[in-house]
Order: sequence, then C-alpha cells, then structure tokens
Amino acid sequence: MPRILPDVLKNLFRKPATTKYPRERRELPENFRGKPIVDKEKCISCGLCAKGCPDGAITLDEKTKKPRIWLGLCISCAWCAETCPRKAITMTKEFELATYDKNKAISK
Amino acid sequence: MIETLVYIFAYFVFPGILFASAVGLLFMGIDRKITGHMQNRIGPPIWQEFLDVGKLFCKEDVTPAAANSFVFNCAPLLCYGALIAVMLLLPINSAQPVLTSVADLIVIIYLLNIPAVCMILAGYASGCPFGTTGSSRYVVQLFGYELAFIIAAMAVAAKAGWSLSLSSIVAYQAQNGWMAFQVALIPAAIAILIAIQGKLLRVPFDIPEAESEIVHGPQTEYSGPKLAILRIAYDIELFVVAAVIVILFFGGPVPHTIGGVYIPGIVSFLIKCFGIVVLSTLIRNIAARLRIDQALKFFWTFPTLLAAISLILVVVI
Amino acid sequence: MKAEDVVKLVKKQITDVKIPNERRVFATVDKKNYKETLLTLKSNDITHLSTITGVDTGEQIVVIYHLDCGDGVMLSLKVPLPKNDPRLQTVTDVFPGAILYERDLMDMLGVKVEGHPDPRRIFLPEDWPAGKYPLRKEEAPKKEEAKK
Amino acid sequence: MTFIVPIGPQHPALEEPEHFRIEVKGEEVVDVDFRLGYVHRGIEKELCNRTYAHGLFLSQRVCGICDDAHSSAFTRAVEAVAGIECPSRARYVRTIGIELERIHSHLLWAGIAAHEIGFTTLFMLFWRDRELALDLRELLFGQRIMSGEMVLGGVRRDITPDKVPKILRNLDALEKSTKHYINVCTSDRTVIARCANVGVLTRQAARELCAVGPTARASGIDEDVRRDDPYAAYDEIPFKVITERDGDVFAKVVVRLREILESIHIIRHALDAMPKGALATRFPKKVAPNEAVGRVEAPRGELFYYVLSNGSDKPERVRIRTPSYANFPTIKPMLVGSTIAEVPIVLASIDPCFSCTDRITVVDARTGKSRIVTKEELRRLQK
Repeated sequence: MPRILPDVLKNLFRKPATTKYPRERRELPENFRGKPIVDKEKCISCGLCAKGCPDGAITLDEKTKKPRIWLGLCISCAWCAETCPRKAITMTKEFELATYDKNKAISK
Repeated sequence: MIETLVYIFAYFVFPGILFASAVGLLFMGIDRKITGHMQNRIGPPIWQEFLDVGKLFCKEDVTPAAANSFVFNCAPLLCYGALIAVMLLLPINSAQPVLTSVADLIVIIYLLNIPAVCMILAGYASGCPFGTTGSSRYVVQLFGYELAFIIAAMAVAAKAGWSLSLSSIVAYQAQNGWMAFQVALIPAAIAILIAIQGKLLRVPFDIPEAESEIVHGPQTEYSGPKLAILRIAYDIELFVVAAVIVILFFGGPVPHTIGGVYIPGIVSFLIKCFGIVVLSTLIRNIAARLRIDQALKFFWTFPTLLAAISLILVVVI
Repeated sequence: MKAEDVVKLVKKQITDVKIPNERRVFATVDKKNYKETLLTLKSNDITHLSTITGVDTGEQIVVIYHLDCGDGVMLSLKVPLPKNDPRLQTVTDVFPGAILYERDLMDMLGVKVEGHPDPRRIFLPEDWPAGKYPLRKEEAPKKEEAKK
Repeated sequence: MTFIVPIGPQHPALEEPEHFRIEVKGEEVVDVDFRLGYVHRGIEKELCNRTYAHGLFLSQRVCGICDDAHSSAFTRAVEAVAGIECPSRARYVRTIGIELERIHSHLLWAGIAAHEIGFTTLFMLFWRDRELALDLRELLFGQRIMSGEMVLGGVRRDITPDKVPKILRNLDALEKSTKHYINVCTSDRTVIARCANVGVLTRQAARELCAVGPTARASGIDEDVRRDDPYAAYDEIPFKVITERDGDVFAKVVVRLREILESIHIIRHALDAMPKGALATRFPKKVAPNEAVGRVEAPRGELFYYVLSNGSDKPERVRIRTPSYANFPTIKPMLVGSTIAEVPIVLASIDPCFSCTDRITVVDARTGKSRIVTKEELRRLQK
C-alpha cells in the first residue's frame, strides 16, 4: 500500500495551499524589498546613492538634482536606502513593476 | 425515413458526437480538478477542458515539412470516428444499443484499438525523433495491456453463457447481480482496471507521452485543430473505456430505485463510469511513471495472470 | 595531510612557497617539471583537482592548478608561460577531471594544450573569431553604453 | 543504426537552456555529447571591471538558486585577500542564510527529480513545503531568493529575537514533512523502480573525475567543505556529513533529503548559540596586492573562488568554478548504457545549474573523434 496514499486522500479535504493570486493577496513581511521610492523633501541631493548603486540605476535629475531610479536596472538590493544619510529612499512592498511604457518604469 | 432520422439524431446528438464529447470533456475536467485537490492545490475549473479545446480550435494548423502529410492529417479524424462508432454500439440508456444486433464484444475491442493504432501512425508520420520514439514505446505498451484486457473480457463473455453480444451480458447481469461480485470474476475486474490504466496512458504507464523525456510523444508535432480533435478523442476514450468496463463488470445501464427514488438507467450508468474515472485518477496520483521494459514485464505478469485465473475459474466451474 | 608536509612532498621542484594560513599553500613550479610534480602528488593520493585558473598578468600567462589535498588544505601550483606562445601538455592522463578546465583555458586565454582528447571550442560560439581570447588583457571590456 | 535524440535547448525536462545530443541505438544510450553556453554572460571579465562591493552583487547573480553560496564564497575569498575577519555574530547569521538556502535548493531539486520520473503529486508536495523555507528567507532577509544578506566584512540585517519563534515553527513543520518524504521515497515501489541502480557513478569514477557535493557523497566519498575547511560558523556547530554507498539516483535522493534534516539541525543550533556583537566591520576601499582561495559547500557541491588583487579597488582576476561544472564529466559514465527514459532523471541527478556552469561551460565529448553533427545530418538521421 503506497505510503503516499493517506497523504493524497487527506489532501482532498485540506484547504489548498495555493491562493487565487491576483484576487487574493498574501501579506508581505515588513522589511520586504520591493520598488524603491524617493522622498524629495528629505533628500539633500548628496549623490551617495547614485555612486553606491551596483548597477548605476540611480541618476541625479539635471534641474532638481534629485535622484531618479530607473527600474529597468534596479535590482532592489536596498543599498541606496541604507547608504542614504537622510533615509530619503525607502523600499516599498510593491513588486509588480511590469509596464508597457519605458518612461513609467522610473521611480521619481 | 424515420429510421434514418433516428439514426442521424443518435449519431450527432444523443450517444454520438455531442453527448460523448460533452461528457468526456466534463469527466476530464473533473479529473483534473480532483488531481489538483489531491496535490493540495486549487486546480483548474471543471469546464477548463472546454476552454482548452476551444482555444486550440482557433490556433493555426501546422503540418511539419518532414511529416508524411496524408497520414499526419487523417490520423486524428480516424481516431475520433472510431470512438464515436463505439459509442453507438454500447447499450447506454437501455439494454439495446442504437445499432441493434450489429456488433458484439470483439468489434468493441477492435474499435477501441483503432485510436492506439492511429496515435502510433501519427507518431511515425510526424517525422520528429520524439514522435518516432513515442510510437515505438506505444507499440510495446499496446501489446502489454491488450493481453490482459482481452482475457478479462473473454472471462466475462464466458461467464454470461458464452455470448459475445453486450445486451445479453447486460441482461445476464440484470438477473443475477453484477459480474464484479461473482467470486470467479473478481481477479478479472482487478486485472481490467489495471489494464485500462495502460490503455488510457495514465501515469504509471504514460510512457509513450512522457513529457519529461519525449515532450509529448506521438502528439509532439500536432497543433491547432488537429491537436484539439486528438484531445477530444482522448477524453471520449476515457469515457468510452470506463463505459465498456461498467457494461462488462458493473451491470451497465440498469435502472434502480433506491429509497423510493427512481434512478433512470443512463444516470446510474454515468455515475458508475464516473466512479471508475475517479479510481483511475487516484492511481494516477500515487505512482511514478515506469520505464517501458518495467511496464511490459509488469503487464505480462500481474494483470494477465489474474485475468487468466478468472477465465479458468469461469470455464472450469 | 597538513600544509607543511604537502610542501615537503614536492620540495625539490617548487620555488617561492607562500603559506598565508594553515590551509592554503601557494607555490610556483617551472614549465618543464610541472607534470612530474602533479604525478608525485597524485601518487600520494591527492586526486581532487579543484580547477585550473588562467591569469594574464600583462607580460606572461600564469596557469594555476588548484589541488585539494584532503581535510581542507588547498595547494595552488602556478606555472608561468610566455605570453607570445603559451604551450602546455595536457594533464587529463593524471587528472581525468581536468578535461573541461583545459578546454576552458584554450578558449579563454589561447593556451595551446597538446594531447587534449577533444580540443573543441567549449562555450564560445563556433563563429567566434579565432585570434580573439576574451580574458586576455588587451581585450578591454566594452564601454558602458549611455543609460536612460 | 544509431540515431540522435536531441534534448534541449528548449525542453520541458530542463529548467535552463542546454543542448544534449544523445546517440541512441534503439532505446539504449550509446553516447552523450552536450553543448552549452546559451546563458554565458562573461561574468569573470565583468568582475574585473567592478569594485569589490559591486562585484559582490554580480557574483550573487551567477546562479539563480544558490545566491548565498556565491556571496559567501566571494566574501570569504575577498576577506582573505584583504585580511579582514568578520564578527562572530555575522558568521552565525551567514550560516543560517546558507543553510536555509540549502534547504530550499534541495527541496527544489527533489521536486524536479519527482517531476522527471513522472510523480507529479510528490513534485507538488515538495514545492509546497519549499515555501516554508522561502517564507523564512523573506521574513529574515527581505527577499525569497536574492537575499543580498552578506556584505564584505559582515551582514546587513540582524536576526531579531522576535522572529525566532516563527523560524522554529517553520523548521518543525519542515522536519516533519521531510521525514515523511524520506519514508515515502524509500518505500514507494515505483520510485525505487525508477531510481534504484540507475545512472550509477562508481566511487572510483567519482574520485577520478573529481566529482563534488551530493553527487560524490552518494558514491561514498566522504568530503564536505563545511567540515574539512570550515568557514562562517561551521567550526562551532557539530553536524554529520551524510554519505551513501551505491552512487545511483536513489542514493542521491536520499543523501539530499537527509542533508535537509542536517541543515534544520544546524539552523536550530545556530539560533540558540548566536553570540551578541557587531554585525559588520569596515571594509577598506583599496586592497593590497594579494591572492586567496575561497571555498564553500554550495547545495550542489564545492564552490571555488580564486581572487587576485592588484592594490586598486577592482580585483585583477576572479576565477569562479561552480559545482555543476565539476560534476559535468560524471554524466558520461552514468549515462552510457542506460535507456532514453533514464536520461532526464540521470541528468537531473547531479542537479545541474546551467546558469552557474555557463559562466564557464563544459562539453564532454566521446574520446577520439570529435564531429559536429550538422542540421541536415540530424534531419537525415531522423527519417
């Protein structure tokens, strides 16, 4: 008698482990690293984040000198969030970043 | 004139194309849903098979250059036609099948083999190495399970007074109880249930279509409507083979009255078929796929022996 | 097999031995007798060749054989080769596992390994230009293309 | 007449692109020749072009599954080059990260192996329980796979005491289900039929071809970098190295599943023996010219890094030799003589990680003649 049989029959009455993803969402732990966002007021445009970013995804805006993160290159390693002296950059819980428009893939 | 109209209605609607396809696809959908829950996941909705087949019909129809196009194109149709023919010859809602006194057990067994032969031809004709490997495996497996299947069917025919016609078998079972409960025929019932696991290419024996080794075996090169027809044919085969087993072993379309509620023949027939499909799904979910040589060795020893024992028991006693 | 007695084994052939910590030994051996060194090591049942590294130091190509000599001691044998014509005998007869690392050397650094059983190109595409070797010094990496 | 069954580069059994040409006589495999290089990204050249801190993020992405292994090997090599010693609390957090990754990597492999032999239920159950380990990594390090936990000289995020109960709860559930799976795999007749004495790698062949990791340990070679050459906190944590004798696919399944139990044991021990202390030390920008070897026991075997520094803030040469690269020659002795049905399960049994290998790839060909089968020849052979 295969030992997996009781397992399979019990599964029939157990709650399925999978969820209907787009409709039901799983809550994420608090230090989840998703899309980085920049808080313009706190930022003193020191440029540390742009130097520290491993992929060079952060460039300083010409006029406002505030960081602009291109999500195409960003690997959400939260290195900028750590090295920022004013903690201006924080990691959100957002991970669905697919867009059709390249210009939208920038975290202002 | 009325006779041909009845026949046309029977062919296209009731036990024919519409009914068989709908029930087959529904059974397969429920089968996938149960498999999902057995693997602790939600699984697709029950009507998923209809959606899949519908999508496939809208897809482009491709015939590979290297394929032998005539055989490649007409294999699915032949396979589908044979199964619908079997549906007409089975006593579904009453002891009399649609085409009375034309066919008996031998024709049924022969017609049930045509889908397998078509698949083998399709595999060789598709000109892709996976197809050829899949077909050669299918031939080996065909000899494996067919032996047990035929011996078990003969045992039932012998028990029902050496008559090969299905209606007489159903009639025999109506008088003195289901065949499966006869002591002599219990080994044959077990043997045939294992044999259909091989006939329907279900997991312990889905070697011709081993998706991790040879992609989809004979059906690798199929796409679009041809693949849709093959899918419907496979689902109907699932229903038809279960139907044959119900007729041979579990009393066929016999109306019951349980607790004052009158259950018509066709409903009890469908329930019993569904029972067999669920049993096959259970076996599918608790075993890994065997190699072709192991499968052949298994088929020729265990189920064939059981079927032979019950045949001897029936003939001797 | 401690680091010191690994060094004692092949004392004669190796020069400028460095032992940074008790489980690492770096040594250089000359092109002529690197094969016997490997043979003597193999005879003292050091069979695990971790890998073969090729380093292009500008004026010469150094081929390093990294051998795991049991309980964690790692011997790295360096064989310097002239840049213009780097040539080596194969060690697949001593360490069959090296069949792949040598093909990697041939592809990436252009070191000719004679007697290799199957000197096919290993991972560069067939139509890769013959003379170019990616890990050589003169192959400068492509400039960072302009970002967004 | 032998004909060639091409498997890959796109094939349901292979989760990454590689191309195998299996020369077959009927069902029996006569010869194996594979061609890789489809995911080659030239990481070694790129590492010499980045500073050490940025190189760490790149080295993590050599392999999609074992990123902690690569970052611990890179940090071990670079810290040895720079002569930096990482604080003890960071060593414990690193050990926990590495062992959690070993658990989810082994469960991932077990699921794929079950899929290869057609046991879809086991495949689904393995991957359901893998979520327990991935949830832990998400809780502790922020992301399921690319944890980015290690930094040169220490660790970025601490394991605070309030997370410990959740870790222990998940570990208990994992232990219970892994024990159940070991019973299932060792007792199920169809699994035994498909895995026992299939793709056998004899101990002598494994030693000669320098196989590493579970592939070698399944053939009886008692080698484990965590015990022989301890790094992180492995010298302070007692654990057993698991070996089997007969070297077939079944032994590899058992070795990997029992290693999961060992990993759970290591994490529990590391959790309650974690010392207080700093998380990271400063890492100098420039590193004096030096060379060092960093070895780590990745889930698939011994991962080897060699770093040569030249005084600037960029390494002079980084050599990465991944475990799958070492295990690849062993495929030939395992496969020749078996049947096509066994090819996927034997290929999967060394748990090949082609993105790892492809940064340097490998082709093992039949000895003597080497010929490239052209497209037409393949087509003609198939007729």
